[in-house]
This record gives sequence, structure tokens and C-alpha cells, in this order.
Amino acid sequence: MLRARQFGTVIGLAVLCAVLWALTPHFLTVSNLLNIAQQTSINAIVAVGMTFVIISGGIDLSVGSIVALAGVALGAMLQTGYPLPVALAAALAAGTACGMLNGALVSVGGLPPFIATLGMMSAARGTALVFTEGRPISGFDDGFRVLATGSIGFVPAPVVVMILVYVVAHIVLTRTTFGRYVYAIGGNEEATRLSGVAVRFHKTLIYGTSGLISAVAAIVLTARLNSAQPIAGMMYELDAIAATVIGGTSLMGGQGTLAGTLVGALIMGVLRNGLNLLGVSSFLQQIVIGVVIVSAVLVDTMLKRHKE
Amino acid sequence: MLRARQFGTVIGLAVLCAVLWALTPHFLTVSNLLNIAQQTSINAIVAVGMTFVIISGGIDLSVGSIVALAGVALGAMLQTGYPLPVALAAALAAGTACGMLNGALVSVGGLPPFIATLGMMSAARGTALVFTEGRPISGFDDGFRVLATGSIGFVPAPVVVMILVYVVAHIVLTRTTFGRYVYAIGGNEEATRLSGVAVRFHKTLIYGTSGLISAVAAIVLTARLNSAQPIAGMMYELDAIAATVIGGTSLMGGQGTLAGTLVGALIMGVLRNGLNLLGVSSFLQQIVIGVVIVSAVLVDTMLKRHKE
Amino acid sequence: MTTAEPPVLEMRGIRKAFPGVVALDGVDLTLHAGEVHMLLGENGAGKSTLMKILSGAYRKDAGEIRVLGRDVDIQSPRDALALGIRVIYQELNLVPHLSVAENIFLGAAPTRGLGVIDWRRLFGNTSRLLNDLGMDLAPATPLHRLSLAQRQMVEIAKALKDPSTGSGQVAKILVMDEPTSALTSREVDRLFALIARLIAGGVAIVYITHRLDEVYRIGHRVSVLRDGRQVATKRLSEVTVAELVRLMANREVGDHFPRQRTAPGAELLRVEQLGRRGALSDISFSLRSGEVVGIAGLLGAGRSELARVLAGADRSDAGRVVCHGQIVKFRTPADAIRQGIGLLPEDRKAEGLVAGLTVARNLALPHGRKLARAGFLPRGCEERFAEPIVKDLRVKATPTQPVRLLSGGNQQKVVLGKWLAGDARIFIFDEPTRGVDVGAKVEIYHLINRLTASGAGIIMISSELPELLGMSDRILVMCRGRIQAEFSAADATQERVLSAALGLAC
Amino acid sequence: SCNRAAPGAGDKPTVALVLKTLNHPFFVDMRRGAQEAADRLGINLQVQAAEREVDVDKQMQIVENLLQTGIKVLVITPSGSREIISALVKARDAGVPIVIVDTRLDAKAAADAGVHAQTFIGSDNYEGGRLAGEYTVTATGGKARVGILEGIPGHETGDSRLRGFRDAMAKAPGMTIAASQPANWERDQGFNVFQNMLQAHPDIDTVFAASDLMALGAVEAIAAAGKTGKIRVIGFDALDDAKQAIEAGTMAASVAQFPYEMGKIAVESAVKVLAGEKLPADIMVKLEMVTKKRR
Ligand SMILES: Nc1ncnc2c1ncn2[C@@H]1O[C@H](COP(=O)(O)OP(=O)(O)OP(=O)(O)O)[C@@H](O)[C@H]1O
Ligand SMILES: Nc1ncnc2c1ncn2[C@@H]1O[C@H](COP(=O)(O)OP(=O)(O)OP(=O)(O)O)[C@@H](O)[C@H]1O
Ligand SMILES: [Mg+2]
Ligand SMILES: [Mg+2]
Repeated sequence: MLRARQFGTVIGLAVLCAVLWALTPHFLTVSNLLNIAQQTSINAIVAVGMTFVIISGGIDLSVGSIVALAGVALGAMLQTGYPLPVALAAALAAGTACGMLNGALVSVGGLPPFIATLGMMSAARGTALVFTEGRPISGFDDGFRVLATGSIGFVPAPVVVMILVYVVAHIVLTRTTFGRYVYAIGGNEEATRLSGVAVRFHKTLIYGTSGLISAVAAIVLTARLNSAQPIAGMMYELDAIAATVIGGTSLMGGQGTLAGTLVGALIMGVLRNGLNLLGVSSFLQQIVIGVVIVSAVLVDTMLKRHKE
Repeated sequence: MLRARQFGTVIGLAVLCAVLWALTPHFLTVSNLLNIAQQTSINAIVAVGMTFVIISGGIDLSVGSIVALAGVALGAMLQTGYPLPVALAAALAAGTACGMLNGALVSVGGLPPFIATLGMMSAARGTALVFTEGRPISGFDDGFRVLATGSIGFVPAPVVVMILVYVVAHIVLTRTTFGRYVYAIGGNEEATRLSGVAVRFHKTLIYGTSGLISAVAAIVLTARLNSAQPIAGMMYELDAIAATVIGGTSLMGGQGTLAGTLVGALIMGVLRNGLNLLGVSSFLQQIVIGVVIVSAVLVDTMLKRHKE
Repeated sequence: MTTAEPPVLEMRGIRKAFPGVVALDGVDLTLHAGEVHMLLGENGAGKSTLMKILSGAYRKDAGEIRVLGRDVDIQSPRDALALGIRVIYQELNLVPHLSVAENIFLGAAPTRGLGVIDWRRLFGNTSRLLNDLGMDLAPATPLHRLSLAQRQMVEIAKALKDPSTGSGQVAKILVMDEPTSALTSREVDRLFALIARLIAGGVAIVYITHRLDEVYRIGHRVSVLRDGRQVATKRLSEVTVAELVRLMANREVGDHFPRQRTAPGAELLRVEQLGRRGALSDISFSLRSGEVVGIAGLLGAGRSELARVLAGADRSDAGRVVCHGQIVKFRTPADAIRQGIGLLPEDRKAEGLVAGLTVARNLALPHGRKLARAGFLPRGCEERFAEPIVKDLRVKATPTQPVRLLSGGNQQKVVLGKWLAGDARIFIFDEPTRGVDVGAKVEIYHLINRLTASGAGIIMISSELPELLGMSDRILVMCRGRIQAEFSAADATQERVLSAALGLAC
Repeated sequence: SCNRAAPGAGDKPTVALVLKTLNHPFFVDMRRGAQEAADRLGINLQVQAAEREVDVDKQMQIVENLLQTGIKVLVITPSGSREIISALVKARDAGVPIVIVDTRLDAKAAADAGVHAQTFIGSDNYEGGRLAGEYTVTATGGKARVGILEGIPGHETGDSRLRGFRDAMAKAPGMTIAASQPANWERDQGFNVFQNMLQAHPDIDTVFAASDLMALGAVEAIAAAGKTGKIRVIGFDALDDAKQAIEAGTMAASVAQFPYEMGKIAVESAVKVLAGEKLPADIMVKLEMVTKKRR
């Protein structure tokens, strides 16, 4: 099932690529593909945490705001002159703390995830704005910017980070007890509790993971833009949820894969890139995006049905 | 249980009002309360359709875009000189059609509601933009504007519309087979299907209802702004979902009430009004909004737990 | 089973109230090592609640629990697991998209440090355990692919897993809440063999069931609950079946299988070479008015699949169905209902009930159109509609209670009740008495008589052979998606049906 | 933190400044200018803004709510030049004088509704766009291939800037617009979209972004493509970051609208209104191309 689902989405992606390849010679070039990978990386990273949360039966609306807050924390530390590792650690800690607070509100406080993370979405954004008085922090030195401008071989640094995040997260999700509890909690929370699993603890960790990963995205974004902005990351939650759901993860929880999420993020990235390459007018773009997203998942659904 | 839930949220609203009353003399005045009612009306109306959809186990991200599209349809008809009833009917038809298309994609196409309505969100907005070339349509005659500026007794017209929508929708939801099926489908779709209910048909209707109600909101909004904007209604989906969930409707489907949704919408409306009255700085407002939303629902959750 | 040793478990004066109901009112239970203690009572008597308190799923309002003579405070399932208390819950508690192995070892998977799961050991342990239980299931199969009966076996395996391979305590106390309600006789035999091994090893077992034949096969002592109160605890050697029934029901329950046969009338339904890829092939039979056709078969034989196809829940891809003399094609369950077919599905939680709705609304769900006037439901019409059904079936609930709060057996009655007031003429009952108490079972049998007397035809799928033999006019035996044999009521015996089900006759 | 005792408290009159949003440095600067003037002139300043720039309805609500608190003057940057008028009608009815900043009211709609603003303070977005266009034509010697980064589709501010820019382009036959795509006012969208644009049109040598945030994104995209210095970037708003980029030579120019000035003048005008002074109908704030040599 899961495999079939992924497979379908891959076909959607393949069709999309084929169409773009036929329509424009600029699409299938090494440099453009690297561009897409790079442009997709941030959404793809954020979507990893989102996938954890959604598989566990929750949702995280605060990822975008956490990206902003962690970015601002990073920017402020760097500008104050703290060494890079300290600043990075601070950003990751800020993200994780926000995430764990989400998790605690959900698991201990018993709030619906939508509400807890909606509150955090608003509060974290507000904190970032208050802290910076609404102004971006910018101008970092090159040691830091390597995270955006550097590359290993021909692979740009953001893509390297993305691959690392996916590999580690995939191992965690498929190979560890924590990962399996993510599925178990999403599939049947009561059964998981009755099996003696510390559900509250693990839920807190799950949201903490999402916060941590958002902070990783914040680091890449800040390096890429050479600027930490309190208004960064707006609407990231929607993109991340979309990538996750397009990738076959069910919002009802209990099932999903990171490979699917990556494909989902790529579909969105390729689509936006293609529309730019084709020079589609700004108003029409939105129609095309809507139609393509629906079609891609529809293909997938049809294939799945056919298989059954 | 449902009653207990509502009850808790009402207490949250009451506490909020009491605090504001203590903090500012401007809060508890007739004119301010009417203000709040009027300002809440559009979100409250949109949230009615959202409540139907969420109780049935779905979600509708396209409400804001449908508000824009229906508004633009209305504006264009009025400007072309069609009589008011025809223009209103056209707006309602446009909204319903978009909603039914959502419903068909979900029920017949088998798409996850998130994806189907995400696609519509993008496509309907794009259509509104293409149609108007991005420009607002304005200048309507006073006969139409009565819908915003008129009042019955001292109750402003938008509030009258809101009350009507709530009364009718409440009756539909609690007194008709259709309403019953909304709950049944959300509670256990397979069991409902096996009971001989035409689940696909009713799901299409449910999303159609949401589209229809969004169109009603569009009419009120267009009258209020005296302008039909293709970019109107952005982020309405988030506000509407928030009102619904704050009001105790579960995103898992199967339970919820419109009374709760109304209270949820009021909490958000009162909060924003209060923050303006108190002159809380804009950045701080976001923090306060986050904290208050979480607290209001937390109170409710605690009360519920205590009762059990 | 010696009373001289200190008891493994003592529960004293256990009380538990839910809003509106006192589920338990001062119940005592003593359990000794190596005994199988049967816990009996009507639906809603409080059996499951008592066991959920023991397992930490619920907290008690009052009373005390002692394990091996020590006072214990069970706050959560973890506490209970640490004390060696294992429970097989009545409503299965499994995770649909995890594998069989992961479900069995949920919370106790072998790791290689850092929380990394040791899959080889996990699958190895699972295979061994499943072999022990006589199940041929691949450990890696996702749970949602299994039939209800197979899931039940997984739930059993979960409670019986050898803790030395995972974490936690050796099982000292094992609670089985209706473990056989979805099993066929072959699996039941295996389970009982296992129980014998366990008690020989000193495990104490609490066993809840509504199948009275099981009580004497494996039980040593019995406790009977009625309306949340304990009415008796006895040695089974000192009590007769009739006494037990009277203790539970507090009234006389008549003949166990009171089938009143009527002469079959016109043909209601004919199935010709019906097939569905991977599940059914070449199914042909007919059902006449006034007839009860029983369908026997082992776990996974395809009986439920057949029921679903006949009710329009799944589609067939070969053959045809003739209903009231006309060829019919069901695209949805609604089509089948329009032909007068009512299905009582096997899995009440997943297919039968909308748990959050009230009893009345569940009962009225298929009858919306009939109850409504121009789409509007007059105030209280569902409750009025439900009242007689609730009374008729002795559902221990009011029409306005949410179904989710009912005991398992009472929920089953609600599923059954959904079709009674309609125009259905063809009833497909898939395990109709699953989890239903003795008294109610007999009532359901009477109901079947009433339905057939009024001209309905019934297809009854049951894994309880005595019931099937006692109530059917004809018995079809299914094996691997085919009809293996057909017996008339007179010819059918337990042995013949079983050997056909095992495929021995082919 | 919050000046919660402000409205009605003390004897300082309260002036409300309602902005489109505070999620943009432009308006943050405007607020600073206004606050500085308010502190200097000894009045209470209430600053409120919607979360999103396009949300006229929210802005109307803020106006309605502030009117409840007895403000003395309403200074507003309308999010919709016609839409906001029904809220302004309420201000008129409450006897609160209105000062418009940055975005003009629709003259006809205002007249129809009987709304009269004391004054308009601002600079024209269309004019700014045209200025940027003329600068581009001159700087490129009248021959260039231009890429454009648009704001959120359908958004008035961005549309006017683009119209101005395009009109200027149209006058110079050597200028071609190679591509025009929306980047939603965002810095990272500016990066992505321009990167893609360069892919399809490697010959683009000039880029105009309807805001500096997008322009700064484009600067990073150019750097990533190793084309720094080869592509002229013209932005709008003259944000601090953009000025630095111009100094560093990674950006060519940006249209300065002086929001700080606007905020300052707005509050000063409000004080004059309170004193009963009559103001000119328009107070134009200069527009300026910020370039390296001119600063
Ligand atoms: N969570 C709950 N909330 C409210 N009432 C409950 C809850 N759980 C059980 N009850 C009620 O408590 C009583 C005892 O239920 P219990 O499940 O223990 O019965 P049981 O003896 O196991 O019945 P069965 O044989 O049908 O399984 C019933 O009246 C039931 O409705
Ligand atoms: N050993 C098995 N492993 C996996 N799937 C099986 C196995 N045996 C049967 N099935 C599946 O179970 C389905 C048939 O089960 P069904 O529920 O119809 O049978 P049943 O006779 O009602 O048995 P049960 O008592 O298990 O409900 C088929 O779809 C088949 O694919
Ligand atoms: Mg029970
Ligand atoms: Mg079965």
C-alpha cells in the first residue's frame, strides 16, 4: 500500500517533468535541476518534521514561525559576535524548545494539536517581531554563508543538508522504537498507551523534533538569504503540509513515508520552477498550480484503486 | 459531553470579556459590542460551512478563495447592470459550484480533502485574478450596500445575515437527515455507507454547502467593502478552522456544534477588538493572541477533564 | 490450584462509576496461581470494566488491589505490565499500519541500543510465537490486511509474548476478555491447549466469555457479576449450567437453540458462480423465504467477504446475483438495501457503528428517509423509533446514550437492531451473537424465528458450530473462497462440517 | 511595552496611526518617524496594523475599534483606496478628522461617500515605478533585457509600481521585458523566482523588483549564479539592507520613498489639524533614486 502510494506520486512527478521537458529546453539542464533541488530544500526539510507530526496524528502550524524565531536567534547571536557553533546551537535549542512546548500543550495539556500549534504560530512570530522590532538582521561572515553558497562536489550545501536530514530522519522513523511509536501513536493512541508506551513523553518528543528540524531549515534559509528576518517562513506550514500529504501521508495519522514527502516537495518545487521558466503569467500560475497538484494526487489515487 | 465542551469555551469567552471589561471602559458599550458582532460576522459565517465539513471528517482550505471568486462574480454582474437578485444568485451559484467540485474530487475522485481544497484554493483565486485582471471591482448602488450599512432595529445587517445563517444551519445540522449524515460520515464513513446512506452524494453536498455559505460571506464582505476584490478572503480558512476547533469541533470528525463555532468566532473577534482598544502594540498582539487562544481552550479542556 | 499458597491477585471492594452508571459496586476477586477463573455476567455487567481497572486502563474509584500479598497502586498500563499483568482486550487494541510483529511487540521490541530495533530478533521471536499458537502469518504483514479473526489471534499473541525476548515482567496474571468471540473451533482448540500449558507453568488466568461450553472445558472457578455486583464465586465442580445462567440473568432462559422450522417458500436470492478476485470463486447457492442458511468455515475462508459482496459493500467480478427473480447488480450498499438486503457486519467497531452517535441515531441511520418528512426529522422521532428496539433486544442503555459508552455485547445488539425495523427481507448476519450474553443470544434466536416466520430469509455466518448446527436449516461450508460442501440440518454434524471446512473432503 | 493606559488617559490627545501592516520595514520606519514626532510634540500615538498588507477588512475593523476609544485624529495608510472608505465614513460620523498617508483614496468614491481627508501625505507608487524605469533606461543606455519580480498578484501597491515602470520601458524601444513573474514580496521567493528566470533567460542583464525584499533575494540568486556585477538590480523602498547592497555594488539602485519622513510629517500634520490649522490637500514627500554615486 505505502509503496503503491509512493509509486503513484513518483509517476505524477515524472509526468510533470516530462511535460516541462517537452515545453522548455531550459528545464532539463544540470544547473536547473540543481536549482530546483536547492529551492526545494527548505520546504523539504521543514516537511520532514511535519511528516513526523502528521504520522503521529497531529499537525504543526507553527513551523514557519519557528523558522523565523530560530533564524532571528541565530542572526542575533552571530551579529553579537558569538562563535558560529554557539549560534547554531542556540538556534537549534530555540526551535526545539518551541516544539517541545507544542508537544507538552498537546500531550500534557490535552489541547488539539491544531490549537496548540496555532497559538505557537502566533506567539513565536510575535516574539521574533518584538525581539527584532520588525527589522531583518543581516550581514554575516562567509564562514557561516558557506552553508548556503558552499557545495560538496557539485551538490550545493543546502541540498547536502537536506539529504542528511532525510537520511537521518528516515533511519529514525523506520529503524528505531521512537520512529515506530510515531506510527503507533498515530495509528491507535489508546492501544499504544495500553501497551505501556509513554505516549505523552513521545508526543512531546515528536513535536520537539519538528521544532528542531524547523530550526535546521532556519539555518539554511538564513545562510541562503544572508539575512535573518522576523517575517521569514510565512505560509511554510501550508507548503510543508501539502508536500507531506501529496507524498501520501494521511492526515488521519498512522501512515506515511519520508520518501513520499520528498517526492511531494519536489512536485511543488518543480512546478514552481517550471512556471517561472515558461513565463506563465502571474494570475494564471495559481490556476495551474491548483490543477497540477490535484491532478498529481489524482493519478496516484487512480493507480492505487486500480491495484486494489 | 458536547455540551460540556461548549460550556467550557463559553467560560473562556466570559473570562476574556471580564478581563477586557476591567481593563478598558470602552469595551462594554453597546456600540462596541455591535462593532464586535459585525466584525465577527464574516468569519463566523464562513466558519459555519467549515463546521459542516470538519464534522464530516474533512477540511476546506478553499473558503477564502471562494469568497473572492463569488465576490468577483457578484461585483461583475452588478457592474454589468444585472438586477440585484440575479447577481446574488450568480454569486451563490459560483460558490456552490466550487464547493461541489471540491466535494466531487473528494468523494468520487477519492482525493484527501486537504489536497482537493488546496487545489481549489489556488485555482479559484487564480480564476478571480484572471477574470478581474487583478483589479478590484467597485462602486455599487445603495440598494446593494444596504446589506452592509442597513440594520434591523439596532442590529446591523451583517449580524442579521449571520444570525439567519446560524439558525438555518443549526436546524439543518440537528434536525434533518442531511445533518445527521454529516455526523455519521465523520464518525464512521464505512458504517454509514453500509447503512445505505449515499455517502458520495452527501459528501458532495457537504462541500457544496461550505461553498454556498462562503458565497453568502462574500456577499456581506463585498457590501461591506463596497468593492469586490480578487485578493479578498486570504487566510480566511485559518480563521474559520480556528473558530471551529476552538468551539470544540474535533478535526477527527464526528462531533461538534455550531453554537461552539459561534463562541469560537466570538472569542477571536473579542480578542482582536480588545487588543485594539487596549492599544497593544502590533507585534505584542500576536503573542497575546497566541497565548489567549491556547488558554481559552486549555480552560475548556481542564473543565472537561475534571467532569470526567 | 492450591488455596494454601497466597493468592496471586486479590481485588477487594472495587468500585467504579461512570457518569450515569455505577459499573462496579464493591466487587471482590481472588486469583490463585495455576487457575483459570471464569468471569461471567450479562452484557454490561461490568466484567470488562473490572479487568480494565486491573490493567491500568481505568482508575478505580474505591477498593484495593493486592498482587502476591503486596498492596499495589496501578496508575497506568505501564504499572500493570510491570506487575506481570497482561490483558487481551475485548475490543482489539492494535495499530492498523504496523506489521504483525510490531503490534505484538509494541512497547517491548528488542533493540540494539540507542533505540534501534533489532528486526532479525523481532521477526524471529514473532515467528516462533506465531508457530506456537499455530498461526501461519508472516510477521511482516501489515495488520490492516488481516481479517478480524486473525487480528484476534494477534491480540492473543501480544499478551502471550515471551517477555524474556522483550522487556518487562513474566506474565503472572493473564486476562482474556472474550478471546474466542471471533475464532473458529480450530483456533479455539489451539488456544485452550496453550492455556493448559500456561497454567501448568503457574500463570493465573481470568477468562471472560459468553460461550458456556468453554466454561466447563477450561475453568476451575467462576465468578458471576450482575449489574456491577458480585453475585457468586464458586468452584465449577459445584455448579450446573442452568444455575450459572440463572445467576447471570436472574431469570429463566429457555431452550438454547429454539429453532422453529417453517416450510421454505419462494426463492428470495440466488447466487450463480459469483467470484471476486483473490477472495471468492464459483459461489452458487440460493436462499428461500423462511429459511436460515448457515455458512461455516475456518478463519479466512471468505465468509465475511461473501457477505460483503452480497450486501453491495464490495463488488464481485464474476457471476451474478438474482434477487426476487431479477438479476441485480449492486454498486453500493444502498442498492442492496433497496432490494431488501440487510447486513450485520462482522466488525462492529469498524463497520457497524458510528461510535460517537447515540443509540437511537445509530438505530435510525438506515431509516432516515422513512423517518423524515421532507428531509426533516421531527423532534424525538429517532428516540421513539429506537425505544421498542432497545426494549425488544434488552439493550442495557437508553436511546440517548452514545454507543461508544456501551458494553461490547450491548453494542452488538444495536448493530443487529439497525435492520429489524426496516423492510429487509434478506438478512445477512455475520457472527450475530459475537460477544452477546446467553440470555440475549436466545433472544436473537427467537428473533431469527420471528423473521423467518414472517417470510424473511437469513444467511447466518457463525464460527460457533453448535449455534450454526442448532439454528440453520441448511449449512454451506466454505474453504478458501469456495463452497466446499452443503449439508441439510439433519445430515450436519460437528465432525462432518469441520472436516469439510478443513478442506479434507476435497 | 503596551501603552494600554493611553486612550483617554491623561490629558494628552491621542492620534491613531493605522498602517497596512508592520510586517514590512517600510512601515516599521514610518512608525519610527511618527513615534519620534509624537514624542517631540507631546501627544499620544496609537499605532495599529493588520497582520497582512492585503487585508482591508482587518484594517477597517481596527479603525472601527479605535474609534471606540475616542481618538482625536485618524492617520491611515489605506490598504484599499475604495474599500476603506466605509470605515472612514464612521470616522467622519464620529467627528474624527482623517489624514491619509502613502496610498491615496479613490477621489470619486470618497466624494460620493462624503468623506473628506484633511490632507494626503505621500509619494506616488506609479511615479516611483516610472522613476525606476527612467533610471533603468538611462543607466543601460536605452538597451537592455529586463526581468521583473512582481509582488502578490492583484495587490495595488505592486501593480502601480509596475505600471509606472512598464510605461517608462514602453517609451524606450531598445528595452525588452524578457520575463515578469510574481515573487509575493518575499525575499526567498525573490531568490527562487529570479534563479529560475535566469535559467530560462540567461541573457537578462537588468532586474527590477517591486520591492527591495525581492530585489535582495535576486541579489543572492545572482551571487549563486556567479554573475555578481553583471546584472543590474533595481529595487524599491531603499531599505537599509538595500542601501548597503548599493554601497557594496551588488545592487544598482532603489527608489527611496522616505517612510520615516512620511510618518513624521503625518503626525505633525495631525497636530496641526488638532490646532485647527488648514492643511494643503497634498503634501508630497520626495521620491529619490538611491544610487551609489549620489549618496
Ligand atoms: N467509558 C465508559 N463511560 C461510561 N460508561 C461506561 C464506560 N465503559 C463502560 N461503561 C458502562 O459500564 C457498564 C459495564 O460495562 P462493561 O464493558 O464492563 O460490561 P461487560 O460486562 O464487559 O459487558 P459485555 O459482556 O457486553 O462486554 C455498562 O453499563 C457500560 O455502558
Ligand atoms: N492466511 C492469510 N493471510 C492473509 N490474508 C488472509 C489469510 N487468509 C485469508 N486471508 C484474507 O482474508 C479474507 C477472507 O477473510 P474473511 O474475513 O472473508 O473470512 P471469514 O471466513 O469470514 O473468516 P474470519 O473468521 O477470519 O472473518 C480474504 O480476503 C483473504 O485475502
Ligand atoms: Mg465486556
Ligand atoms: Mg468473518
